Amino acid sequence: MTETTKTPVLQIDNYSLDYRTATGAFHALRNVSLDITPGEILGLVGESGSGKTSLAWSIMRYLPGNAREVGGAIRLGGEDLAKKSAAEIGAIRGKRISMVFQDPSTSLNPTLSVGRQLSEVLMRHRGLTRKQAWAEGEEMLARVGLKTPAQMMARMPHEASGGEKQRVVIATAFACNPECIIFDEPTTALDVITSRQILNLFVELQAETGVASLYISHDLALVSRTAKRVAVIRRGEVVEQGEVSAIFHDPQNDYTRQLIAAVPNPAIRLVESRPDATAAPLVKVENVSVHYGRKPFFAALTGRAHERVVGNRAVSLSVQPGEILGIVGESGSGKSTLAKAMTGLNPFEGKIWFDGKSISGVSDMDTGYRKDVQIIFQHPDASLNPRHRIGEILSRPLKLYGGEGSGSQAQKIGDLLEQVSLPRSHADRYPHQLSGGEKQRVAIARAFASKPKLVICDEITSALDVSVQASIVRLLLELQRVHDTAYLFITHDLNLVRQIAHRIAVMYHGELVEIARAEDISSPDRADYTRRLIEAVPIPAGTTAAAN
Amino acid sequence: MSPNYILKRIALIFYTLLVVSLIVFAITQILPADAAVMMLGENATDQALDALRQRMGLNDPVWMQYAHWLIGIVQGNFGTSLRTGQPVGPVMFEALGRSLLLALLSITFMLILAIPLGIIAAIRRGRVADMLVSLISYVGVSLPEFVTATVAVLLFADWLKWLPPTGYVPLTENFGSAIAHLTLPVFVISIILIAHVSRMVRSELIDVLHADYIRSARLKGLSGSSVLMGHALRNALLPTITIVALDVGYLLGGVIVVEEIFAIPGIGRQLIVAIQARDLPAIQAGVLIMAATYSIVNFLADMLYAALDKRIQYD
Amino acid sequence: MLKLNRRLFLAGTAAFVATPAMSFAQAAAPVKGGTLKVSIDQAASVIHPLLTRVNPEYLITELLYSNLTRLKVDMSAEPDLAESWNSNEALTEWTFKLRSGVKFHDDSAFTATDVVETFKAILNKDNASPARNNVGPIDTITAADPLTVIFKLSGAYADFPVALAYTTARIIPAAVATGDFKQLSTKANGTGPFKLVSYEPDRLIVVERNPNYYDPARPYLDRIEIQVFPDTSAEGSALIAGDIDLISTLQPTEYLRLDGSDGLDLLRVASGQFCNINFGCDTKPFNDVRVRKALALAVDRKAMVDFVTEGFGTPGNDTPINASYRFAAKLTQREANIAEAKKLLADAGYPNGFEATLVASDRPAVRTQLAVALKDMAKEIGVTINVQTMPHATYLEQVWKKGSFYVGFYNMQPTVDGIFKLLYTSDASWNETRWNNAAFDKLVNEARGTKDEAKRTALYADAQKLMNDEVPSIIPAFFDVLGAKRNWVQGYEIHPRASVFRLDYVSLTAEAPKRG
Amino acid sequence: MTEFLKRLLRTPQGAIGVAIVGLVLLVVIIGPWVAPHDPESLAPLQRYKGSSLTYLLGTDQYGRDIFSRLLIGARATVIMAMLATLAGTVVGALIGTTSAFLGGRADEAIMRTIDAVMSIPSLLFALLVVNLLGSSIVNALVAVAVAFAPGMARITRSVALSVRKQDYINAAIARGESARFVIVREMLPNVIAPIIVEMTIRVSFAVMLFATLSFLGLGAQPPAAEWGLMVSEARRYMHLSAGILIWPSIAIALVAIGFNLLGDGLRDALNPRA
Repeated sequence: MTETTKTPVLQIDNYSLDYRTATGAFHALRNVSLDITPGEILGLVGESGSGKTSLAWSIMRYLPGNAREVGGAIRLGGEDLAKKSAAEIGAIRGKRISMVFQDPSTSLNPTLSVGRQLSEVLMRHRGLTRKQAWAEGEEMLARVGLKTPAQMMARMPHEASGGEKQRVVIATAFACNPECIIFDEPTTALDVITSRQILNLFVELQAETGVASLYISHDLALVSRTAKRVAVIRRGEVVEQGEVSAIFHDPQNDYTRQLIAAVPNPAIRLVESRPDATAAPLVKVENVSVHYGRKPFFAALTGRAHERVVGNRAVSLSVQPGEILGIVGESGSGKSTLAKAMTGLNPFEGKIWFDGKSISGVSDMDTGYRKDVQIIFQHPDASLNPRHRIGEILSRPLKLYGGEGSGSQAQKIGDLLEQVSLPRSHADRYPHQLSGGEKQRVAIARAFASKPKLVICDEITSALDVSVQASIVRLLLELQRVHDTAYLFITHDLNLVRQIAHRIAVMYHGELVEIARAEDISSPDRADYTRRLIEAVPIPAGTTAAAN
Repeated sequence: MSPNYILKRIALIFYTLLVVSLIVFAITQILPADAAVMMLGENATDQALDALRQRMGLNDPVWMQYAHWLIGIVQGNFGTSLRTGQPVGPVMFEALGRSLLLALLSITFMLILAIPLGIIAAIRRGRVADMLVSLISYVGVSLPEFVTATVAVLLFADWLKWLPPTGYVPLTENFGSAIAHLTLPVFVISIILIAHVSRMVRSELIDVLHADYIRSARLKGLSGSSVLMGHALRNALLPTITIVALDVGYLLGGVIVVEEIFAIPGIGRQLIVAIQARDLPAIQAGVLIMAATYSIVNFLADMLYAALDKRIQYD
Repeated sequence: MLKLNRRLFLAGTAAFVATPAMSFAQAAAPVKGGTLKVSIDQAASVIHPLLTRVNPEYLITELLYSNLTRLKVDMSAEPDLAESWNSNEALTEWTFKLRSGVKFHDDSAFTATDVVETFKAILNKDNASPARNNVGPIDTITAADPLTVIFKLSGAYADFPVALAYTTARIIPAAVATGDFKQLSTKANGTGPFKLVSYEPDRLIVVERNPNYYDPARPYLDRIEIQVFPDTSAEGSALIAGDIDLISTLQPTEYLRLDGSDGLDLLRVASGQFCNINFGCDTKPFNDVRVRKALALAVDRKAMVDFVTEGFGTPGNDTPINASYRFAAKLTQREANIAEAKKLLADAGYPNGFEATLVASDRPAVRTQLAVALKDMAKEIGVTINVQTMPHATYLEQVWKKGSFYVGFYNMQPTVDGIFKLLYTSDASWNETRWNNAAFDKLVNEARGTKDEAKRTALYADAQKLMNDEVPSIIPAFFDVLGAKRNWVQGYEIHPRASVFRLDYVSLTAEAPKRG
Repeated sequence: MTEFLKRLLRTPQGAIGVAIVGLVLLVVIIGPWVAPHDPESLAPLQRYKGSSLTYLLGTDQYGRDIFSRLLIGARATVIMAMLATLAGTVVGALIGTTSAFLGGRADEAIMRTIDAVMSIPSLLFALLVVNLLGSSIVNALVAVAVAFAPGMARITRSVALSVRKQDYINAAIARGESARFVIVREMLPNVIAPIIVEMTIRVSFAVMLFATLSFLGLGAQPPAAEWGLMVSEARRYMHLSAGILIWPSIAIALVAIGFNLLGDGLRDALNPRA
């Protein structure tokens, strides 16, 4: 604990923040105390609504009109920021304390060139002329690892990739050698491999400049790999803070424990069953290709050739009865496209064999197929019709496929709800009266109403908080054990899929890279892309990457 | 913005005109008026009418009349007015010129007022200034032109005697007098547009001010005014190009009433006169020219927008 | 003969009510020069002198062309291109001596041939000139010599010289009459006091002085600009502002508004201009005279004068003739009598009244006002009237002369014969009512060929009495003709005919604004 | 529903809008019973009177009570505007949903045609239609409806398309629901809300369009107490008594403002983001 002897750069002292709402005061932050010393990285971990972003805004003095600071102080280099005038804050922001945001595609002004946005901070805080700032900006871009800084300066944000943009944002944050930088989920909007690179860049620059960093994230695994010290925040209160290793190995607080337990850890398998590899496959996908779009009007007129967007290219795979097949890949890799093709939401070329029947188009998907193949979507908000009650939503599959057994409709709906650990009374509620996790449970109940043989889970946990995600995954596995349902589990979360899948299919740019058994996925024999993917994924601290 | 897109847009203009020509031709076909009777008047004998019908091709099948009419237009011949016996095209285009002058002045005047109002309302959101602008715009969009026109004439011409009540003086004849005559019409047309556009500017600017990149700019330490001028305004005002272009359709409608009241011989008044007199060739030409104007203005606005906003990638 | 004719017409002008504001004697000698700005209330769509239809168009062709005769304010004919005229005793052959040395605007000489060909064109059915039915029963027309024309009529016609002043009987060059007749739709070539400078039908028509006009004294003005004002209140405002000098036709409401404004002269003359409610006398229920009479008895004529003329008018007595005409008969004024009307309706088989749709075009607005007022008055006798308005053009197309219950609006005609033959005889140009009363026809035909003043008066009195009894149309009110001018305009007399303007007599005083 | 109403009333637009529209609808319902005078009976001696206890807002050119005429005319004006908007919306919604449902080339063809139709200013379009059918209040209604339909078709289509992209629609399709069920039960309830907002705002345009048509002599027929017609008739008498013109003008503006505010309030209430 040598750092404590240093004077903290940023000192948050018993700080409380309220938001005034129509229904009374909402306590966003309660008696938060945090210190960050020079050169230190403090990780701040919390689920959505925990107040972690509110804290960032408080530090940056960027609070909405209904915010009330009800106690405590935030000090930068010993100066109370709350006592600064607006002009003084303007001089501090970007110069002494700066910030890196979650989504680089929205944090850059789309109509101004990258160079203009980088150089304006240099002109503002370091008094450089436009020309000097531009030259300096180029250097900064080179420093954050951009290959062609001069060209990059002249580009508009939409002409740069997500990773490049985030590098620009980071360059801007480091531009004036600030004392403190706040990183607010800087990699969440990026692909796995890109975010790994950004993370590496951050670590590198941080070591180089010794800037005090507050690293905000929902991802405990990520924080554990980056920060020295970590604080866990819940409902506006810091429930626990300390050294990463201490927190991970010996969490004192229940919530922390729960959070750590919920983090997917590839070392811990959650599924013991083994599907019968010799049985006839339940579903076989043969050379399925999906193209988006059609010839545009004018091209059709002129007869010009037109390149159609490819969603999938000749994907072939099979799922055994009762098997959990994980499909991983970056966004745009074609995972969801496949799911949509299999449920008749996208037209496709090629063939799907299900239970021995051949299906070559939507018209072949009869009620029997519909009943046997169910899909659950990513956002429960979007997949439940906001104007239907839960009971009504659950009654549809019963009506369509004729629920088994006796008992009234209401009874069956109650059973379905109980099956997913929801009270029977929820049948009378509307979706917006339910929490995110509850809604996803309803969606699961709807999928299982028809006792399907295959359930396609399309990123069903990625919109949820870690702890909720864990409980949903538990529910799914429980249902799988009971009904011996096969899953096509689509996700970008490699750690999670390694915990639950029997086999994992890796997709990249619409093509199937390879399929491997879950335990073999980290083997060095894997395809190049698979290996890069595995390497890029942070593994929670205290566990080894090659757990098996 | 690919050449393909531009070509597609131009093709769409022609499609638009084709559709409009069909609609207007259909309407004028059904209109209970006989072009020959219109031309010869009520004292014509049946023989004279029949001879004229023959000569005008009114006894031909409908599709043939349509084809002849369309071919004529392609050759720049919009037909002859049943009312005055003059060729319709030149009259309509001359009238269009006057209307466009009126429209252009109105848009300029409107922008000069609407943009600052919208900006003030947005940055003083929820304050008195915002409410005042809101109030003005709610009242503004709720007053039909003929009411504002009547009141404006009563107030500025009859009572205060600041401005001439109505009439039209060509710019080339007497510039000062021309502007004086145009002031009230421009004012009346602008009111609804000001109300509409200032609301649009306000909501666009509020949206932009809530955008992440504005927050980024503020958190880079930039002052409120430089964020507004350097980052927000440009992005908020770009969409108003399209809004203003869409408003041109409304403007052309408003011009009809305003021109009628202020006796401005623009295309709107020509159309009213033509409609009331059932002057079919004039109706056809007028509607077609109005639709073409609207399409071309929107095309130009899209091009301008695309040129100014590098983000837009049309395919 | 000329003298006799003139006296004959002057004798009947006692009924003419002089404009109080006007006093010709006080006016200073007219000064030459200046530009007059005149407003008209609707577009001058047609400027072909033989095809014009509405007052604003008459105003323009009157400036550009000449007739053989001209209609004075007292409704008598005065020489125009004809210097003098006489007729045979039977009133069937008329000889006109033409003015010599007159030139058309294109410098070609005016001769008897032009007159002959003009009238042939007017009488040619294919040309569809409204004048064809209004210039009298012309049988043949010949040029005796270059300056003499002889008209042979198919029947005796005492009012022939007045008829020749008709608004669409302007003289055009023979070459046009026999050649490209339509060419005058967009240009002008007449012998009138002014020449056409520019013509925009919906905005502005400009004429300038014709230096070769046959009267070296006139016109006084260098230039006249005729501006179109579709909106009457804007027209009034423009006069107040001094943007225009003269309103050719003024609405009563605008008269009230302008009255008392500085620098304006309000002009008013009693006239035979009227609105009527036409019955299709061949259509149920209006084929029953009791029904027509019942409706006529429902009308409160004093209230009607108030509603539709704002007091600028006189009650009508269901004949188109009022005191402004010579030969107006003194009939008992019909008053509202609800009980009598109900009784007539019951007799006719409508004890509970009936329902009918009354069509009124939107121009001029008094038609609608009249319809609305009648609707309310007819309620009293149990008749339900639905008012339907429509654009004037549609009305002309669909209802006029065809409908059986609609509101008409007519200018005063120069003579009693003119109005009867225009609207009410079986052979009327516009036989709207299909009254087709043989007795009435006989009276009118006899009167037009009668030289004897007393006998003619008696014949016309009988005709009016007959009409008052049979009510082919309700004529509830007559309008005064109204106008307004800046007081720097002098020499303008408002004409009860409403379609005659005589702007060549107008001049501007020194106070008039100088206009380039 | 009560929660929704609360949200609606919380915004100033919503509260004022509800108040004005409520008042107007009240007048629509009870107007004829509370009108102190016969709106159509002429009174030669009572013309151009100013405000008094007998004639609250004065009398018009025929001596009719303006206040009574406004009360009775509310039906003609507001109901007609609402009906026209409703008719235009229904037609537009049918076209829009059909287009969104058909998709592909048919959708493109329909939408391009709609765009083309929209290049004719709606006032002009309405003028042409009324002229074609003849001027009457029913025909004006048809004209306004026809003029509104293309715009509503576009809006419906865009709303329908965004709803169509929602996963609950995908879920229904993947479940094998019939097209009819998807459209009627799943899509329609979600499409209706934004359309009601748009409709509400358009009622104010309809009121103004009606007034303008009447001003040009193509709307309601005299002696109807339709407000637009009242203004248009009053124009010639405004120099004799300004009230004849001003009161119906205010009535039109008030209704237009009311529906505008209500529409904005509804939009805010339906959209929690704002």
